[in-house]
Amino acid sequence: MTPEQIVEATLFASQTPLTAAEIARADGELSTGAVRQAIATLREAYENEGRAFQIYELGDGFQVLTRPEFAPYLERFDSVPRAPYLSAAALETLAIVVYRQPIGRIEIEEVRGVSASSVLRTLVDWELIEVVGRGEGLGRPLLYGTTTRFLDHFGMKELAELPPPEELPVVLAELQEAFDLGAAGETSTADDAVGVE
Amino acid sequence: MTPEQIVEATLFASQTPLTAAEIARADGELSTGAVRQAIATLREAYENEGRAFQIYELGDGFQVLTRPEFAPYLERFDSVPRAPYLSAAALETLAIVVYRQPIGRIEIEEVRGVSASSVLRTLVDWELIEVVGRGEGLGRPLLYGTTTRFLDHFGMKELAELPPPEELPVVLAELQEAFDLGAAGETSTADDAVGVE
Amino acid sequence: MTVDTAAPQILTRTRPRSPIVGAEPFFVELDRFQGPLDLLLHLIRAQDIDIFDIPIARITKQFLGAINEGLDDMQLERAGEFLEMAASLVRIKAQLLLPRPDRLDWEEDPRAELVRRLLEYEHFQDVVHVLQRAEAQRGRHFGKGFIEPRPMSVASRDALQLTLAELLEAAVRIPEPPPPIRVRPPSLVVTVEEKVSLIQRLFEKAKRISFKRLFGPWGTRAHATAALLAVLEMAKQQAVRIEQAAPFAPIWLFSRGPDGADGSDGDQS
Repeated sequence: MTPEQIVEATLFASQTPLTAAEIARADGELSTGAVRQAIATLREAYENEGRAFQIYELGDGFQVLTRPEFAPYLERFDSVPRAPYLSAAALETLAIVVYRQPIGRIEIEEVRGVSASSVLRTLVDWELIEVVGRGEGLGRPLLYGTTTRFLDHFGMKELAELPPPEELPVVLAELQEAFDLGAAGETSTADDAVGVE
Repeated sequence: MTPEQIVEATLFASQTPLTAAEIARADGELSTGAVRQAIATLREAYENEGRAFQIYELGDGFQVLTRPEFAPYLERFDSVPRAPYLSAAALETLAIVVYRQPIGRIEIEEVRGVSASSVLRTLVDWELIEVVGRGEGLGRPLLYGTTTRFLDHFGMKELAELPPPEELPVVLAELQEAFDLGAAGETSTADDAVGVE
Repeated sequence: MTVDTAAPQILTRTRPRSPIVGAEPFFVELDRFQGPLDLLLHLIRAQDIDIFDIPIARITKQFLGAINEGLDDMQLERAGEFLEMAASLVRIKAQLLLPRPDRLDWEEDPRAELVRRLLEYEHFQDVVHVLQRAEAQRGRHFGKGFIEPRPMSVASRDALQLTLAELLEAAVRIPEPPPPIRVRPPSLVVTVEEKVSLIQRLFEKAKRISFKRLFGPWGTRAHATAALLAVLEMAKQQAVRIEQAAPFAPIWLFSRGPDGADGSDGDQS
């Protein structure tokens, strides 16, 4: 048995992403480094042989999934329901949690301008977010953060694949600048400065 | 997309054996003969490339399984599937039918927030629920209720033996306690993860 | 700023789905919006308004018009969210009317906080689009077990593993059936124009009216703010004189006639 074969068998037997450490448990002699090496070799083999599946990295785990171009064929079958596509409200809430985690319900509602309690419950149910702690202050509010399932749902390896957070809440600093420009009689640059559209 | 790739994607995505006719559904142009031909080609390729899995013929169907020689590695994982069990979605739907029967698909979807049609088919197939009538209104929707087989499964004579909804938390706590006493120390982590907030 | 008595031409929901573009009149479908910030941002962006110099009077009028039409069908909680924003808009509008120094720091502009929230909200909309694209891409990959298991004959298969505890566990998580909806129509949003005409009508009957009377029976923040705004507006036009004997004492309004011939100076206590 080569390490590639053992890793392949393990990945094929699993329906969820496995970390390198989990895969290494298949064989006492397998290090996580050897697992990663084997995965790289397998990926290349699948590519060269034109296999209909590939090994993808989701969160800190690996999973064999079909390639996207086969989706039209597989969608003809009755399928086991997976997490549905998220509503606009759910996406909006997730967007805020991702960048401000850990964050409480009240702060989310302040950003969205609408109530968030039922959306938060749904997102927790789907394991896209979880309670990661409790905040200071009245009632010690629950604080939420994203899960590895979140990464899986969006096909990401890590949160760093999202636009960097420092590009988001620069608003205050730029406000003053834009206002100063505006007061000087020129307002057209204001929107550019913030990077709208 | 070659027929081999389409067949491969389909076999990979299924956890149970599929007949050649079922696999052919993936593509309108695929005959059962072409499917069998593709399977033969794939079998040979897997053999030559030393893949850890192979296509096996089980009953009248085909299924991709890891080769038997890898069983010792996979047995190190505790995730070996046992007797069939219901998915979380099916379980949730069953619970709704039990307590709200007779109930239609639309109402179930309103409670769960996601499509219920394939789950309902699974439950009907398991003979846990059945169509018990038709509702008022547009299209006279099918209404579902539990079967005698459902009662059999839990050793009940009638539905009235189920705890009323408001007593559920109490009954659950009692069941959990009895379980903990019975299985002192074993498998407790799995259940903890499911239940307790 | 003058009181514009022309009713804003904002129609909602009765129109085709096309989003609004161009000048008034506006066709806004309230259902399409996630909340008040979404609607507000849409009004601003669709009209190419400089977000750092929002014409509050115009935007407020459009916002009130939009929610006036759509509010009836809305759940109470959602309606409240829109109304709260309406009240803040009216408040900002009132603050802008108060005398202030020529040169302001941005933080002192009554609109600053609103603009900050709008920009923040807009940034998260960008993230939403990123997430949406990622989700769609991920949705095209399938793992093992994607295809629904083939039904087998009941006789041939193993007994189903399902314990009562599992079933009850699932049952306890079913949300309660929603209580029958008792609709209490939200109080109507009132415009400054309506309050001005109310004051004018009251002055036809009496020389002196209590400020409280302008919003008494409704008592909401929106009514109070609209009334305050109307009074400030009329005071500015010298159509009314305001008197208050002491802080927190009742406020009285005196008519100064059409040309402001009442003798006293503009004493805004």
